[in-house]
Amino acid sequence: MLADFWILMVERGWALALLRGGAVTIAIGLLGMLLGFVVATPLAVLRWQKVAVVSQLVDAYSIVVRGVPGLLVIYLLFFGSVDMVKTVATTFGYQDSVDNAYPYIVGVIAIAVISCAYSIEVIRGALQAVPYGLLEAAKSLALPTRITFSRITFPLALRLALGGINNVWQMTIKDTSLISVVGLQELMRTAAIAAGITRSPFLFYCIAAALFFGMTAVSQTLFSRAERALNRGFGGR
Amino acid sequence: MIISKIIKSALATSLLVSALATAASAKDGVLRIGTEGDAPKFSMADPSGNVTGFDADIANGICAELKVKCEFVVQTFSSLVPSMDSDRFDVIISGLGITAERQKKIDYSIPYATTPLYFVAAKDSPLAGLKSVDEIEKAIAGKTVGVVTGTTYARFIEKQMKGADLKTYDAVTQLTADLANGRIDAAFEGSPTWVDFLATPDGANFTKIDVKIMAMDAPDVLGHGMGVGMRKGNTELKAKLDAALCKMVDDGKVKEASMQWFQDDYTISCKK
Amino acid sequence: MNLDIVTYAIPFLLVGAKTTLLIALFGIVFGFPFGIVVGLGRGSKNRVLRNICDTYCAIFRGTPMLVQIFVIYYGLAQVGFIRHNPVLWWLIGDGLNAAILAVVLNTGAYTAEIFRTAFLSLPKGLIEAAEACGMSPWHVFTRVKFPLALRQALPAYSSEAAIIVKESSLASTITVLEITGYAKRLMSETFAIMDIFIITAALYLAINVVALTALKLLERRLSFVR
Amino acid sequence: MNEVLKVHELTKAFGSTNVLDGISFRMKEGEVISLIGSSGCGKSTALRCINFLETPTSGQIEFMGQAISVSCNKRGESEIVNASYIRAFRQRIGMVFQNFNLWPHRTVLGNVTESLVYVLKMSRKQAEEVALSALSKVGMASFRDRYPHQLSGGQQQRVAFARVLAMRPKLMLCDEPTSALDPELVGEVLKVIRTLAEEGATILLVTHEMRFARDVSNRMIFLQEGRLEQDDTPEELLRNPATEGVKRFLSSVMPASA
Repeated sequence: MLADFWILMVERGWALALLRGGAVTIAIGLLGMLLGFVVATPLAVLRWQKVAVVSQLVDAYSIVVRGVPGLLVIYLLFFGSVDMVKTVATTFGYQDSVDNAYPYIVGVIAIAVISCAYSIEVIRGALQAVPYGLLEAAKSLALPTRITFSRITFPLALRLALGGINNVWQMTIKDTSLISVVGLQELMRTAAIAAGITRSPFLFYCIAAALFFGMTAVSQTLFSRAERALNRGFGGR
Repeated sequence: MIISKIIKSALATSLLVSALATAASAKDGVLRIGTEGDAPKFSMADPSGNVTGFDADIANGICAELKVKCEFVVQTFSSLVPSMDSDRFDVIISGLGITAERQKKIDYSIPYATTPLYFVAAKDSPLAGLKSVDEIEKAIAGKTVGVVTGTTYARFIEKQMKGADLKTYDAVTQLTADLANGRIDAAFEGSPTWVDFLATPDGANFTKIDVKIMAMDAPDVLGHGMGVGMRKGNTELKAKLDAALCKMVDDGKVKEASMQWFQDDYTISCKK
Repeated sequence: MNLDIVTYAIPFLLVGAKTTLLIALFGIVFGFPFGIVVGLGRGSKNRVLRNICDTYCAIFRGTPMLVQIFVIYYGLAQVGFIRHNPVLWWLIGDGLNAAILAVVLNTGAYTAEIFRTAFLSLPKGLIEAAEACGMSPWHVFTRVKFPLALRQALPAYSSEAAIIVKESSLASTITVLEITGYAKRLMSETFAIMDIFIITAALYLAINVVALTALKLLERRLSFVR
Repeated sequence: MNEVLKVHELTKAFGSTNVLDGISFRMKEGEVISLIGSSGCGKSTALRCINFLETPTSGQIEFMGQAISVSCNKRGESEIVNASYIRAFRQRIGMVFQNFNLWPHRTVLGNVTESLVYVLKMSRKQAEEVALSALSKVGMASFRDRYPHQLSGGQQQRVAFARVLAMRPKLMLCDEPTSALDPELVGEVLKVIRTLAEEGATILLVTHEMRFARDVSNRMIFLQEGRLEQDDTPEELLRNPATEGVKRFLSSVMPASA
């Protein structure tokens, strides 16, 4: 039993493949989440300030993306965009690089599109929860709007949003398993291939589960630490 | 006059563009092959990404005939067709069954092989000793039968075994697991699956129902055997592939691969 | 889009939509109270109970739902005891039941987290005020804590409800023919992947828009500021 | 003496209710004026209109010779003339709030330096010097690295005063600065206001501390239902209430014994 396990994991190289898959999962998840967050922040601010038209568009985007299975978003992005991107890239002579990097690029963008929709809701909720008096104080001191936002509103909202962002991140890291359809060998896909070929589905799915669990556990610790750091000034609640 | 001139030049430009486009996508000397990579014996991607199995042998044979280099792209079965549509690869070699419905979407080469199909049931099941398709059809009414999603077998059960309760699975391993757990009364799959399963401890209580079913027995639902899939309308590529496959069938290369992986000859002879 | 395929596919997908709704409905009806109980358990003074609830949440929130559904359906089925116990086998032997169980367990963990933070965020004074009136703990919970926490939790729970609907699609991996199950069948039959995917997505979107709108109305009804 | 503030025909309506109904008054440099009246009479709103935290429905505010006026157009929307002055107003009008509104994520020092750096464009070092001198004025310099939640209400309000003082305002608006404080903490905040008044600061104060208002103010303005009923020296207002409303209010907050 243990010997079989050794042969599968080490001699046939599945352990390394799974770790490589895990690395792809983390990379795609991290980049996608980051990109999504960077885009979500201004959109959430526009939504928060109820800017006409933009506000409705942001709402529509958020509802559609949150209402449709993630797989579809990935399909549409991947199969809908290949031709266009390819034409553009070919014109500029990047044919090869596109062929090789394309799944990664689309993977990150797809994850970003999904996580962005959820991040918008989280950030907007947090912005709304910042006590208005604190912003009035800034106003009464003539602080420019931009400074008020970057030095007062945003840091305070960030603290309030942290729990929600943690949730989005946990979801995002698991959503990366959908990216396999575009040909990325991330953790879940590697596990599926290994399960199929070695005919040990439970072994490999359980290993995948354990690896996912490890990732979320580590990020949970990091988030708790961040929360403690950001909670300076709040009586450590 | 001017208008016709404009149309002509527009046509010429578009032809030029499309010529450039095809030149750019199909790189010289490389055939890009989409395959699923997690189908035992057919298409197996190892940890470092190399593909082996019957499909891989066929692909390598074709590449040798065409004097090009094979480049494998491993992708889940369900995304193979749209990926080919968006030019991620040129052909699909993944044990793809040829059916009339699918031919509306993609073109196929000539069929080169087909797997014999069998029902498997528990040894103590009343189904175990049946001797003909008709007997199976009668006995299986009201029983649950498992098949793998995406195969033509599902439709065979739906059309030919109307009384049966169909269960579909994403992977062969899941199908055999449920058969072993007793959730389904019988399963319908290709011979290679059963050779493997019946040899495992789980398979010890099960037996093949001794009725060999071939695609040619019911081409309307089971199709015409396995072919290489390609984008619609590429007659030049189809001609090349057909010729290469025909040669491989004739000189025994397909049989050789089939014997190696399945210990049985699945070759379909090449009709000229 | 090919009209033939659309008209061929829609009746099947609508049949599947019924099953999707069934799974989602059970997920909400059982998962919601279950999640609240677990959420309260995580805030309990009993250490054993708290640890059990914490562990449960960590596991179900930390692993992909696909893995959970596989382990419940295929993994547990390998355990002889479960296979021979009629009640347990009824629960996981049937694909639909197993799918509902998996959805309830999964959403329960997320709902617990949502309500745990909602209960935590309640101003202490309001609860003390209720206690000071001589209300029993049960009374304080049903009349003060829960209604306030519910308002706090609703926006997050709306998202969770939409996720339940979407995650129910994983039931297709254990032979349940809901929307995605039929979609997979239709796709492998016709290879019209995009066409069927778009109809499928539209169905999910329709279900979720209705669900989100209903919850938004509830949220507005319950809110103090109009 | 120079005139610092002129409020002319200030009106504020929320929907159909008039919270302020055309009030006018003037303030000279170094004057301390208390706005008094029962709750809901519009004192706070008047204060908040002066630095445009609340946009008046109509009227004119003139501060240091610059005037911003608001008029009501045909569609019933407010039109602000010279809206660009608003920031200049706020730079030189300090405001202290009932709930302190200190930023919880910044230290005491950080709360004070913020506007010095970003509004007055001081260097960080210079800002800290200015901030520390403002903090020592209210007796909070030794708390420079604490966070607001580590302070008592009275201490927080003193920091809020320092935050405003550091900006060297020409006018200070104090919106019920002691009403969120425990009784034993009120004294320390009132002491700060008294010191500022004695040093010649111009202060417009909304308060319920009538005795303090009487002692510290040059004038008292009584508002009722959005109207200005009396504007007099404290002695005059207490001795000769101009209307029934003033009389009733005084007798309820300052029983005869006082």
